[in-house]
Amino acid sequence: MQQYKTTGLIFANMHDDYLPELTSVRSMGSVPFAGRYRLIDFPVSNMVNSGISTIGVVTNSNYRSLMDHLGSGREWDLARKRGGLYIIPPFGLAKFGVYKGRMEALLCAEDFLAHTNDDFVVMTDCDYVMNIDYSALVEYHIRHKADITVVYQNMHIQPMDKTHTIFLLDRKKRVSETVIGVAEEGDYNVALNVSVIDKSLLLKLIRDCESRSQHSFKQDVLQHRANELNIVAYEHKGQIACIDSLKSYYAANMMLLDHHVMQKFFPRDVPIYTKVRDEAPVKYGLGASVSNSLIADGCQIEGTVENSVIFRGVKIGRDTVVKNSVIMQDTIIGEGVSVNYIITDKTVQIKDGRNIMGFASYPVFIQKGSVV
Amino acid sequence: MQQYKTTGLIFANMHDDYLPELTSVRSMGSVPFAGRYRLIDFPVSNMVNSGISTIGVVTNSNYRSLMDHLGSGREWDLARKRGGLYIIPPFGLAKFGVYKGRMEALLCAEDFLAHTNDDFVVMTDCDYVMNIDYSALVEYHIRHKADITVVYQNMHIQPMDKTHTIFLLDRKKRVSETVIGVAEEGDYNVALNVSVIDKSLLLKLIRDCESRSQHSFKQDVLQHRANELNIVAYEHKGQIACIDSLKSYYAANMMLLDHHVMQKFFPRDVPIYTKVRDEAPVKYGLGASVSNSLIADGCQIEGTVENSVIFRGVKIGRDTVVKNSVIMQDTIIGEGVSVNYIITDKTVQIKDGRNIMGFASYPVFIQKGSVV
Amino acid sequence: MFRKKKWIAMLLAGGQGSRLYVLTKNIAKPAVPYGGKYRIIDFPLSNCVNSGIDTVGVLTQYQPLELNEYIGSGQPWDLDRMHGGVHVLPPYQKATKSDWYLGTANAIYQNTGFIDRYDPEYVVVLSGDHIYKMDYSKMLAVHEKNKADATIAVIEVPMEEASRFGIMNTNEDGSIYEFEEKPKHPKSNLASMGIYIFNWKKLRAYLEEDNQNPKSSKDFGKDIIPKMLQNGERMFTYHFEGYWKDVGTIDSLWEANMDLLNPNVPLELYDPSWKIYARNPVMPPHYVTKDARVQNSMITEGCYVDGFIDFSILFAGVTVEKGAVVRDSIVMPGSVIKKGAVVEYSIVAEDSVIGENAKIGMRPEDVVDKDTWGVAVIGPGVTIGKGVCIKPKEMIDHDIAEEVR
Amino acid sequence: MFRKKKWIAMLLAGGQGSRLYVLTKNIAKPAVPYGGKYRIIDFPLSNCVNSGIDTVGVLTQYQPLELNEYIGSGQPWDLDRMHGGVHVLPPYQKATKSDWYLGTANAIYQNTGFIDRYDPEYVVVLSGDHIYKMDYSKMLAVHEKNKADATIAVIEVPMEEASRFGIMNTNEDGSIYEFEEKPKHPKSNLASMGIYIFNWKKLRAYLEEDNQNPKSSKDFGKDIIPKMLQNGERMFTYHFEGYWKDVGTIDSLWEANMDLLNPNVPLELYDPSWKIYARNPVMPPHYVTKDARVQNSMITEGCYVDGFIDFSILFAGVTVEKGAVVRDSIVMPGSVIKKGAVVEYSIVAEDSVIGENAKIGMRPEDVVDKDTWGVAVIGPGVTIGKGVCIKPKEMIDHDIAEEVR
Repeated sequence: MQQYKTTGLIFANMHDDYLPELTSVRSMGSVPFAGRYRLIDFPVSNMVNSGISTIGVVTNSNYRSLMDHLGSGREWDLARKRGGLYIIPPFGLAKFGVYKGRMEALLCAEDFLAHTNDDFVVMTDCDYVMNIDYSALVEYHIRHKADITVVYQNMHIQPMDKTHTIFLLDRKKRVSETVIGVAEEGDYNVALNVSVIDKSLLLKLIRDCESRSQHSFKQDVLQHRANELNIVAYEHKGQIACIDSLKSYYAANMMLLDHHVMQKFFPRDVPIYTKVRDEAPVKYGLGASVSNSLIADGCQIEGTVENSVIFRGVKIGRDTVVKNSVIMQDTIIGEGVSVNYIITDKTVQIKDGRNIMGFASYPVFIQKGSVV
Repeated sequence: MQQYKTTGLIFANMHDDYLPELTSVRSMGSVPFAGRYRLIDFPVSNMVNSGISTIGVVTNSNYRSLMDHLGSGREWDLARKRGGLYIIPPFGLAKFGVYKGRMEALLCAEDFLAHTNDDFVVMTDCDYVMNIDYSALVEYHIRHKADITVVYQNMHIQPMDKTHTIFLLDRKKRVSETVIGVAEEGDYNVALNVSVIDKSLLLKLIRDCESRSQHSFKQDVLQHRANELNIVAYEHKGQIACIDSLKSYYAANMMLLDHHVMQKFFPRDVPIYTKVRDEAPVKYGLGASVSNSLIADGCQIEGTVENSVIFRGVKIGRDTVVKNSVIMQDTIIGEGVSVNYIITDKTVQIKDGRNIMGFASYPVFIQKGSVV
Repeated sequence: MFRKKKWIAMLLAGGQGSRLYVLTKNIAKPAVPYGGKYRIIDFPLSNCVNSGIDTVGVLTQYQPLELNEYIGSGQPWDLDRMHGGVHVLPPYQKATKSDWYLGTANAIYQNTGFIDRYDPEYVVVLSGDHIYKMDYSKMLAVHEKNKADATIAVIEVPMEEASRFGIMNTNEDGSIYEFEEKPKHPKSNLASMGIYIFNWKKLRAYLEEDNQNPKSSKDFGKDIIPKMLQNGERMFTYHFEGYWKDVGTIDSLWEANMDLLNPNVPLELYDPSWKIYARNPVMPPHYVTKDARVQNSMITEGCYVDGFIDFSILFAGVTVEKGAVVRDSIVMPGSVIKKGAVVEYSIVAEDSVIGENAKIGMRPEDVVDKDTWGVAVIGPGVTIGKGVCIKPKEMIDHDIAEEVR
Repeated sequence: MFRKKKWIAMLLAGGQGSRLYVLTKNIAKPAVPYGGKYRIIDFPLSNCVNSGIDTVGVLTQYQPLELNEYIGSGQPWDLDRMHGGVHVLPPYQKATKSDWYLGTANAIYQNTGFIDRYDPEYVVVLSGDHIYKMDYSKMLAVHEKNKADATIAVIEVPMEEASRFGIMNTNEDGSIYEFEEKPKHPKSNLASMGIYIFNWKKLRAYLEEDNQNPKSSKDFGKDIIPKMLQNGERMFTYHFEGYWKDVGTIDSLWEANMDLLNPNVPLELYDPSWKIYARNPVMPPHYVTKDARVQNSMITEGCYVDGFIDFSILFAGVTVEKGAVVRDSIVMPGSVIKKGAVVEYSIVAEDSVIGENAKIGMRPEDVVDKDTWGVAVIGPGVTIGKGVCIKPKEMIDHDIAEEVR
């Protein structure tokens, strides 16, 4: 049982710009991952598993597929009369349109937050994949009497990694400075874009930033208010996958072919929920040959699959070889095809006899619905 | 059982401008009506009662309260795996923002329509309240081999009624001309803003209008394509209430105090569904006196109520007199108050001893959340 | 697929409620309508969900059809959960034998498999016969603080009525040293409310042992509790203050309804933080005509009132025609009181029709021989003819035709 | 609150399925897993919803706990409706008496009240024992066209097997003139599939009459159908073509699973217009390691495959460790096949563990005395020790420890 009353807030469109190939037709939160999931399944499931049952999903654009995916929240047991899942879209209220920064997005969520009875708010984006217990985070937040607690992991980064936010910490894990990008290669405490904050403070900050025309949580709160506020850092030691480019997206899928990594994302007793598609089991034909691959239900496999992640409802024909690839749902690959290092978006068709080849460092991306 | 496969499409924001007092905080579809309903409850319930179980609700702005109200569609038995209720908001897909006319709105709904397996589409706005069997309408449409069937009722209108669309019909009930507003007082066949259309034709018209930058269904389809298309009219003979101004909104509520009219909107075997609020029954105190009034659950009444419609969760104190008024949900009226000809929006508070008085032709409107 | 739950509730809803006579001929007692839009079972179910219990087993046996249908998926109580939620548990056949539930303890014993699936630390045992609002999480906090094996909710009753109840005799720390069922000379006035919290492992062992005992009546009050006390388990009381009423008889059902109209009775249905959930009828607001008069009453959706209503409760979809009088009475869903009929001190069950100018029941002050007075009851679906007179205390389960003069 | 329905279905799910032995020790036959992620009952339930039937009563009696839990609110089959939906109907106590269901007809008779609430024109009676995909709305269309009182679905069986079935002898127009239960000398090869459509009013009358008859076994096939024929009611057959299999024995359950791997068998699970719905496990995609080999098999979510899988079906969450071989076998949810174990021509039930290098079952070609050969069965939750050898046709319902050498 949940000890402290906490509301969840998920920003589904943050960082859409990292992954234009996949987000031109959807939000970051609805990017497919790991054979049968969408990125948003992780924060939503984490919240449910942590006892958080009132969850707002802040959307901005391109959120139709996200709404279809989440539906009434039933698969996450969030189809509730009290609490449950709320989608907070743009133009939902007369005063708000499409938002610019996170603080403006929060303005749309103000009503939602004001109506919950909870004391704390866990806020998260969808760009870091992890299986995390938010209730431990909230307990840490309370124990440290923090105003805001931010989550980080220590990792090695390059100066060109402009997408990372870095925390400089004092001995007591207090954030002394927040910087965006680094000048030198090295090990840094990198923000996982998850934080917990007292609800009353958050509501105050939303108003405060509005009256000052401040839009950014990172700049206007974490950076500029570092002295006023007690901002504390919490280290997440578990497995993560960072998705900030098509390359890292590909790498994150390939990581899952290490079964130990897979088990860290999907421990049996802390499940990740997703939309049910009522697919039949995978059917392997007489000539099928599969190795080191992750295969979701509804696939029909007649050919060879190696080092690949195959999403729901994919068909792979006879004498076809699929290697080192990420094949999204309902892709149909004909007979005698050979593909290597490719990413297909949903409902791609690859006709008989085609050959497509990319590199590990530059996988070929094939757009949703393309016929090759 | 439904004989012909039909999709429903409801335009929740059409005609918001008729009723600025009530729609500054909500869409036309979520305007409260008849003590416990919202206007959209009528088209949604009519569809469900007619066997239509795939329903799209096209929204444009101010639709947060509508989303809260409809939720997953459960109260209408529309929380389905197959079909069910879909909200189609602006910015849901990359290419679409806030729409201008109905044809542009339909562009947002194109995907939704394309994915249904149905042959016909019933389209409706929320400005005419009625209990209508759409399956009879669809059968009429098929029998008349119509391209589009529009619904009308013959009524007496004034030249200043600019909100009405008039159909001129030939003997075979074919629409020979569509005009907006009339020059002389008289009886006319007035559009109820309900129509049925073949899905394939609708999809064609959506594309056609897009490529010609045409936005309006009335002007660009009904008026300008009257010769190309077989547009047929269907007379709805049942009770209606037209809501095109605060005055007519008030009158529509007052109509319900005639029990025969009420029974026409709410026949026992054709129920209108709405969101459940789990209110207790109405409690009448020792000094209560009520006559000719409609009272929804959750009210606590200690004073006098006459000729009024009282929504859910209203409190009326001792020695208070409420006459000829529409009191919306969660309004609290203190002791010793006297009000006559007023409309209170939600969660208004009227303090002890206040007097407020309007006229039948000009009811006083008190904004949502006001304290008087 | 089953995740561990801290606690779950088992609701005993099997009772026939035979002292409600015609009202429970076709339905189980927990399904009896109450308070204008509720049924008795709405109270324990709402208490569960409001207390944070998300898994409830409802043990049914007698006429469960209407109750099953009423509970359905549990959605009205927010108990339609992926993990947990409300489950109706009837008796069933096993590979080796088939048993009806023999007693309250046996009913729980037969559903050990159901409980074990959730591996709960605590099991709350409730009955479906009482009207009350109670936060079981407060009781659990006391149970945990006491490190108790069992905690029994008690309420203070007037000392002179104590001999009608199961009485708990306690030490100063609230621990129980003795339980007396309906004692002639009660030592305390702490009556058991039939609400128990047990450590499941402990209870499980006692249930298994009790099941082996052919002499046991397999009842919590008669067998399990005394046995646990005898063995020196840690047993504590939890003091409840507030409204609590057994609605096991016609009189107590009538009273419990009337209590809702008494501003001095502490049973608040309008508290948004502790809503009583129910399956809602799909009906428009009720309408009160120009000629009607309504005072000190509860009326709900779908009613049409053209008569005089005083100190009464009308359920959903009741019609009271012009000139009809309903006073000190309860009229259950869908019934019609025709023109000029007078209903006093009565319970009219669902879908009944009281004919024009009929007279049902009477005020006690109008009765000469007070012993003949009592609440009149019209059973479900009964039609009372024009002008027919039903005496106080009568109980009608069949149609009565118009009097021929 | 109850609106009239054109038709509803009543699904007989009460059977113990005793010829499935250890597989149905704790669960009813319709709850037996099938086809990698289904249970038998998913087929009739999915058929109902795909045919447009939105109200289904499931009649349970034997070990219904798991089935109840599985059906739950009916959401996986889109049968959680406000009006209608799926309802589990166990036997219950009435005010006057209490009966277990005595036969198929009696089970329906006892739920007359349930059916009457929907006031249906037609009632479809189904059994929960068969694997097939069928559009009942086509059968209803034939029933209506024939203006029939009852329509019985039939399938052509090989003439030499006809004496194992209930055989319908029909006139040219499809009307039935005779029904023979397992005839020694069958006149036709039209076997009853145990799927009936009745006009409810007519059936209701026959059920009431049958209930009065103390000599009746209260069974559709033995009592109701012959009686209706005898009285000259309009009885017709509906010819079904397609896959239909009774899974009442170990052999037929094994075969029905294996049929899914045979491309020539017309049972298509990948047809989006006729999905078979099931309660879905919450597990990630299955993982096949570098060293694994998988051919001509079905594997579902949550599996980890490091061994050799050939002509087999693995259910959700099965682990096959390195070097283990699963061939011509069915491994039900959550079971583990340890390193080097060999499972051939076997059914391994849920949550079992096959120890390292154990040998379960054998290929028929490896057996000398063919009479001793058969499918080996490991019951649910059983642990087979390291190196233990289980012979063909054996049925194990208890743990077997490692062989001590």
